[in-house]
Amino acid sequence: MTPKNRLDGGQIDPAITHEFRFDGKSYTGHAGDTLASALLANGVRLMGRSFKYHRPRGVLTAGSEEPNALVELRSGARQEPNTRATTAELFDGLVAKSQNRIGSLRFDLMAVNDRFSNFLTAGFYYKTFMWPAAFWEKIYEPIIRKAAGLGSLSLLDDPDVYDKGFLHCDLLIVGAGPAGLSAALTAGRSGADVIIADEDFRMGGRLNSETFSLGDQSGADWAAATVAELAALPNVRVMNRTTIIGAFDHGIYGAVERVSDHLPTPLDGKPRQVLWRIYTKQTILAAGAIERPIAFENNDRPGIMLASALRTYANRYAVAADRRVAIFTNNDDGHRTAADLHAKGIKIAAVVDVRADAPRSHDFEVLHGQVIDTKGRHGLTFAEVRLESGDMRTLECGALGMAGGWNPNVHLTCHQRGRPAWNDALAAFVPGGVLPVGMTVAGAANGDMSTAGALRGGAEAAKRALGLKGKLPTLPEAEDAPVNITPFWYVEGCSRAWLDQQNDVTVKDVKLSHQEGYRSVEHLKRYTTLGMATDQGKTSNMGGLAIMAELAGKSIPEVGTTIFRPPYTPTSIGVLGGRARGQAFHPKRLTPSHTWATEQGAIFVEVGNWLRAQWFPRAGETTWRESVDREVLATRKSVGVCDVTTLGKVDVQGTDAAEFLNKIYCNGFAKLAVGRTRYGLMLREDGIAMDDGTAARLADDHFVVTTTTANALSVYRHMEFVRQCLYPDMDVQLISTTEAWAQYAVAGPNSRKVLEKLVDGDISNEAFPFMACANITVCGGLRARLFRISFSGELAYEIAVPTAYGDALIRKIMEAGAEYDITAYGTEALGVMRIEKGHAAGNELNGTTTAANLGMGRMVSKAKDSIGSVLSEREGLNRADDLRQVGIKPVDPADPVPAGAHLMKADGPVDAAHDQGYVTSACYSPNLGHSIALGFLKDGANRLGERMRLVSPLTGVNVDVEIVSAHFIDPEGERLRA
Amino acid sequence: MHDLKTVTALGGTTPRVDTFARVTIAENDGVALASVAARMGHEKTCHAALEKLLGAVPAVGRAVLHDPEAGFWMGPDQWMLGAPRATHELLADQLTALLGKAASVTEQTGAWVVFDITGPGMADLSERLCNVPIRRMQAGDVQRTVIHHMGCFVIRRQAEDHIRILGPRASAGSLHHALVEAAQSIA
Amino acid sequence: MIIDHPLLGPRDSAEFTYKGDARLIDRPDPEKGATAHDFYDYGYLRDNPAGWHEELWFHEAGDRSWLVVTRNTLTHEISKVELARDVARSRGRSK
Amino acid sequence: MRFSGLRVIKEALTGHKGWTPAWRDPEPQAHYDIIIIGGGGHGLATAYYLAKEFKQKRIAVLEKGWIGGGNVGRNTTIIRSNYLLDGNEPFYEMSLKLWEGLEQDFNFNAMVSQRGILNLIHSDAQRDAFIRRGNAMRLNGVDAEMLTTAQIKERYPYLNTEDARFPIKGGLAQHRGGTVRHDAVAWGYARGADSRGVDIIQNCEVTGFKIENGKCLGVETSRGFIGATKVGCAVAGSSSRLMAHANMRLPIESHVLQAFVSEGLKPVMPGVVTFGAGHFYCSQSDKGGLVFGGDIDGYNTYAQRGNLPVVEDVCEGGMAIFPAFGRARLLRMWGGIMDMSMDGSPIIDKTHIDGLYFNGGWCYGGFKATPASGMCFAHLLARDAPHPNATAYRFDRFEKGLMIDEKGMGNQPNLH
Repeated sequence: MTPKNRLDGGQIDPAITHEFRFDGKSYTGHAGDTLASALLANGVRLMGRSFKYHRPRGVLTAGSEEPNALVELRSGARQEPNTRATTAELFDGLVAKSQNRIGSLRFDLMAVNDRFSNFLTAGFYYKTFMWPAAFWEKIYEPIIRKAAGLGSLSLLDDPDVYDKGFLHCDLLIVGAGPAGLSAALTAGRSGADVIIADEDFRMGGRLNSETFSLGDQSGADWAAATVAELAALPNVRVMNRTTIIGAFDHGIYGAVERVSDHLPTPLDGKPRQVLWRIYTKQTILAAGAIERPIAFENNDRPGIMLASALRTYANRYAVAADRRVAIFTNNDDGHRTAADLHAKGIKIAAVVDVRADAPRSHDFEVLHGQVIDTKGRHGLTFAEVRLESGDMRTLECGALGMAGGWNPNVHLTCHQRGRPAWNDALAAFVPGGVLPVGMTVAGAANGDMSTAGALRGGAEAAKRALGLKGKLPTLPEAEDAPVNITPFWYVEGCSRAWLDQQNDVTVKDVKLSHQEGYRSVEHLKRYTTLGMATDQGKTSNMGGLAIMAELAGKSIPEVGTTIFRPPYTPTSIGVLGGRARGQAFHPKRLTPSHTWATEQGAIFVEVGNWLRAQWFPRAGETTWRESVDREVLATRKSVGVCDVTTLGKVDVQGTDAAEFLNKIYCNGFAKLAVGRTRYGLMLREDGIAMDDGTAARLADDHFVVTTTTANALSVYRHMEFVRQCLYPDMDVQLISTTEAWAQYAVAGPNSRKVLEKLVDGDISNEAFPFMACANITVCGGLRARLFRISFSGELAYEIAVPTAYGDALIRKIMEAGAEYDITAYGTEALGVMRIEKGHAAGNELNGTTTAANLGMGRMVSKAKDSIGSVLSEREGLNRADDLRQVGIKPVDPADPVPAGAHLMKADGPVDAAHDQGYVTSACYSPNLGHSIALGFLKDGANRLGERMRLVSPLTGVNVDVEIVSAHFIDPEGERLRA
Repeated sequence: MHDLKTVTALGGTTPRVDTFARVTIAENDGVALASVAARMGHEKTCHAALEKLLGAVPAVGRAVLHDPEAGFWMGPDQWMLGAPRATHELLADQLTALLGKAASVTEQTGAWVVFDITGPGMADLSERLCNVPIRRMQAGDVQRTVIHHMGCFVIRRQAEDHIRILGPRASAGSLHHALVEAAQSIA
Repeated sequence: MIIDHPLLGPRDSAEFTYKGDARLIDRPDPEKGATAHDFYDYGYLRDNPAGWHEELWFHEAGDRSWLVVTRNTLTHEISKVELARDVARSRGRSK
Repeated sequence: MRFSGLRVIKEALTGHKGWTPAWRDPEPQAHYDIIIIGGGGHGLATAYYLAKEFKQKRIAVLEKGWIGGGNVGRNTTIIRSNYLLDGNEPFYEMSLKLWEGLEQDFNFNAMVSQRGILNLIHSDAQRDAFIRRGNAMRLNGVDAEMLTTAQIKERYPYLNTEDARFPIKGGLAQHRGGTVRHDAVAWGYARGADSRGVDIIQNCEVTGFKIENGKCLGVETSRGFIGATKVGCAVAGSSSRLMAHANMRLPIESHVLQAFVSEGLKPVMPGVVTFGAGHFYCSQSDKGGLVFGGDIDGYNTYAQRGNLPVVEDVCEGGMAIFPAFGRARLLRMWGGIMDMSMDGSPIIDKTHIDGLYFNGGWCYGGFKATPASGMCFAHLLARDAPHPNATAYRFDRFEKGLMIDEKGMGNQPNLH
């Protein structure tokens, strides 16, 4: 059965019928329909409710500028709030719900707000809800918040995936109407790389909505033929369902392609949408124009819409919004709508034109006058007309078209510095000011409102943009009607005449805003919320500006516009996030022993992007502490192994390598012997510690520098800065080798014995003493590096082999160590051992600490200039009571000494004013049998032995502690040198 | 001879191959890599040695797809050289012997995972991954860029439908995941 | 933004890391009598013009060159891009 | 005109004829005791407190465009006092206390909403740092609470705790933090200042200072010379430009911070959530829009717009923790110019020029500071001595090595 308002013709496919549901009720439509056109075809005019007054709302437009017909599309996790019914392509099984209502759409309980509209004027909340003060948070605000928003999220994880991509072209054409298509033809035939994008699923722009012909074809047929020709060109990429959302610096455009939104669900593995970054040299903006409404009393009833939308529904979608239609216009275009509808067999109740010299028609009545009010609770039934003569007429109609003139779509011209210019002939803003680099504008977007003008303008723009010589391509004959318009914005004396239909901003609100001094156009917007709806003022702003101008006694361009901002239409957050979700949010970096560690049942922890083994639980261990304690004790007793590949490594070579290190480290490196390693502290230029690590001198002109895991990238960048910008003639070459080598720390009194089984050569204490380094071979010839350095405080080595051998080496080490009960240890045990040894790490090098704070003040060489040495001497960084790194232990061994707790004098007040310092790192020491910590304490070096109070009110800790040396284990360092 | 066995960057004993309708993603475990940076004042000697080895010095943004040794430009006076691992396991040592004090050579084999992407969907896949003008690139063009937060080299190889991607080895799994997802997207 | 790298041609600024005022090249030399005040001035009082600005960018995801980019902070227009190493040398820096 | 319940009812019933302009539109006088340059939140608050608390007379606020058009009109509306360092915490707590009484004080509903702020924790090191910070807050008498992941999940059930790349390990909450209707702050202060005699002069751009013998005598403006005994500058992102007229270079860079709002949605976010590890924070406005943001773009700029990479970075962070937001749509994005200082903390100080005072370097934290900044700057202007809660905000702290560096990023403004 054909729905009641379905006409013949159009660009729908009557052979394909789609069933769909709206608010639980079933309807049918056809391929090529939008949800809005299908609903209208079925006689459904009421599609939503407004934000504030919950007034009944139907479609206002037939495009992406729609402020009213917003629905919750789909259900379950794919529910998509605020979806414009006017752009939602119909598919079989589509489900949609109306939104912002309590109860049914027809009987929305919140509609009571409309009764109180006298109270809910612009800015009402700034003046109220203040008495009594306590009521705001408890009563008023919860009520306001409950009413907030339009549609709702399902709050289920979005099940679809989104892609991102990158495209490059010579010319980007935004919009595939007559101007865009003729530009694309011209450019495409020249061989240039062209992308033409249009937000619609059917390219052709207004050509699909109009009845006039291009040459001997209908506009729609010409568009289809042109698109086919373009699609066949290898150098042209035709992108429908693609919105250019923003013009960014230097010819970069954001585009969203809706790959799957017209399908019930995306095909397997396919994204729902793709965010493209398009890099183009030239851009032609051919985005067309949007018709604007006229403000009159009760102009917001379902059935009242833009006249051009009526035309689109009739011509493109074969839908009559109603069988009796009236038009209210201030320009000739309104008459075109009436003629088109009349030709489709729709009864024109009358065309009401504000102009005395309006054209006359044989087919319908033209009245000189204004629509001053309407009737119809859930949809238009009558329009009241006041004729110029003063007589009144009542028009019976179910739809009314408003034709207030056209606004060129200047948005993208304003995304950078452009400010639109006023055009009196069109009574509209056209592109002006400084356009984005490489952008030209053509067609209706440039104020060229006729089809012939658009075709010509598009072709000329393409020629200009690409510097093409020769004649324009032959363009088909097309209508070239002038724009005849008399500016008319609102009906005098009206009050509840809507400007912003979604946010319920009326003419009265604008006047009130002016009355209260909110007179800048930005104040108007912010005070009334005019233009802040989901259409960002596309259909509402001009009316507000015109009224503001009149009240201020200024012209519209003097009042100016608010700023157009991206995105051009609302854009899903999902597509902007792309694939970076869940586990793929950031790449994972796996260490060479990852597979092996997984086999051992290791627990992993995120360290930046790295995953490191945190500890290795064994059967019978029930808490992480049990595992960690075991790993620590076993290492200190015999031997342990830990993957330390994540430390940054930089290969520093060149004849000036040593001098270079002298600059980047505060301590000296020039005299470091070949085959030796030295601890180094790097300062920022502001004198604060930046990073620490070791530098191993493998040859006179070759060092391997290590950085902390966290700072690998920033230290490398800093080194390149020093090399290229500060000492450009130093013979130094840098390259990161972090991932090139699998590196393991082998620590503990038996570490030498284990390594002796693997290393080809003598590593006795004499041959390879503490801080030695060398290129060696292992296991009978595999190239490797050995460093005798220790983070744990034990006799220890770090051994490195090319990464691909890392898996094999860890297995070899474990095999070789079996007789010594070798234990793999993770980052927790590593942390415990370094705290026991008093080594500073990330928690201590927190970006605010100096070498002096860290107890390494004497390392800052005075004998040379190095980065940061001068500013490290500022008075504020060298006060007598400055923080010093100390060790902290609980007086009662059972007490914790947690990181983040603050130190107070034992018998002093506990407050911020008496803060003495804080704990940076803490752990339980299985060797000492109690918790220990490192921290910073005012004048700490002189307070060893002092009893203090350690407080963490946040976590409920308040314990007595003793300040001790930070070196809990082997303070003399005998084990290291054993 | 040592008896240590290597594993591939993806952790397998053999390289992984994933085949899709329009594209094949193949892990390439057979490339030895080393960087070469000219020492200051020895640029000419370094260039001459490279020219002798590769037939030409790789120009900015270019690779010399020579056999068995190949190379591409990494930065000012810095190149990455590659060769079959089977024959050039000790590539860095070989280059050091060749270049002497004219250049700083650093072994890079272990730092990278290498993927060869071939097939008619190669360009479509590239567009979903990274910002290289893939359809304009010629054989031998090289661009360092970012793929899903991972710094990579993209090398347009000899065949029209072939790119080679060098990515950080530790992130081989994440990079592979990104490649496979993109391949599914464009299928 | 697009930075026209002097060696590589146009590249997306997303590949770069920003450091700021290119006078950071002009590090005072304590061995030539530079004082703590000079370092304060160097480290803290950077140019911050509304208009043309010479600034340092690092091609982190590219060839690892530091560049001096002359860019207009009002319009983002870029008029000149140089290798910072060349600029440093031209300003008299060496070893 | 005072707003009251009675007044609102009366006007509603009589067609709103009686409302008068919120502020006058006066012509500038030849001379003022105090001129404040900058009609943003800080400038208007300064004028308000100068008149109200410090009983100063003959005050003008000069604004080059429309009042409230700077960062107070383009921020993400968050208020909080969850700072670590001594130099900052008492100041921001003072600000939060002023927010708590603000509406009654200036008789304008700015919708101060203490719905709470939550900083998510993703690593042990971050937890240690947050505990230290939370303790600093508590030791300053400020509310702070550690929440477990389960507690957080109760409040935000759709938070990604199952498949997070960086698992959520808890959070530091300040329940007194929240949001404020930002434009209303400017309007409320303007209305309050105007009613106490302050001249608010819009479309009046300062083009120079008249400085003789080391003393500032007034300002050159697009509307002519205006004399003043004291001139206070509070122009945020334009600080370097303005002070260049006095031949001053500042330890400040101007950067753009982008912010984002979604279409209106039925309430889902009870409070403010920050995801520092992923460069994302979010709240929901009283209109229903998700208001969110992330890092600054990172390059010096005076253009109030940013670029795509940061937009994507922010939304990636958002999708990482709130995968249910994928089907919400971004409605609008904009950029504000941040006066990023060299240690991430502000400056409220006299300059070396007699009679010229400076307030700036607010980085991305200026909005929450508005009341305290106004109060402390007013104190400095009226009494020539720093307010006790703003003694650390001095120009000379950089030369002396007394930085107030919450993030530990040093003299690299785009990292703060």
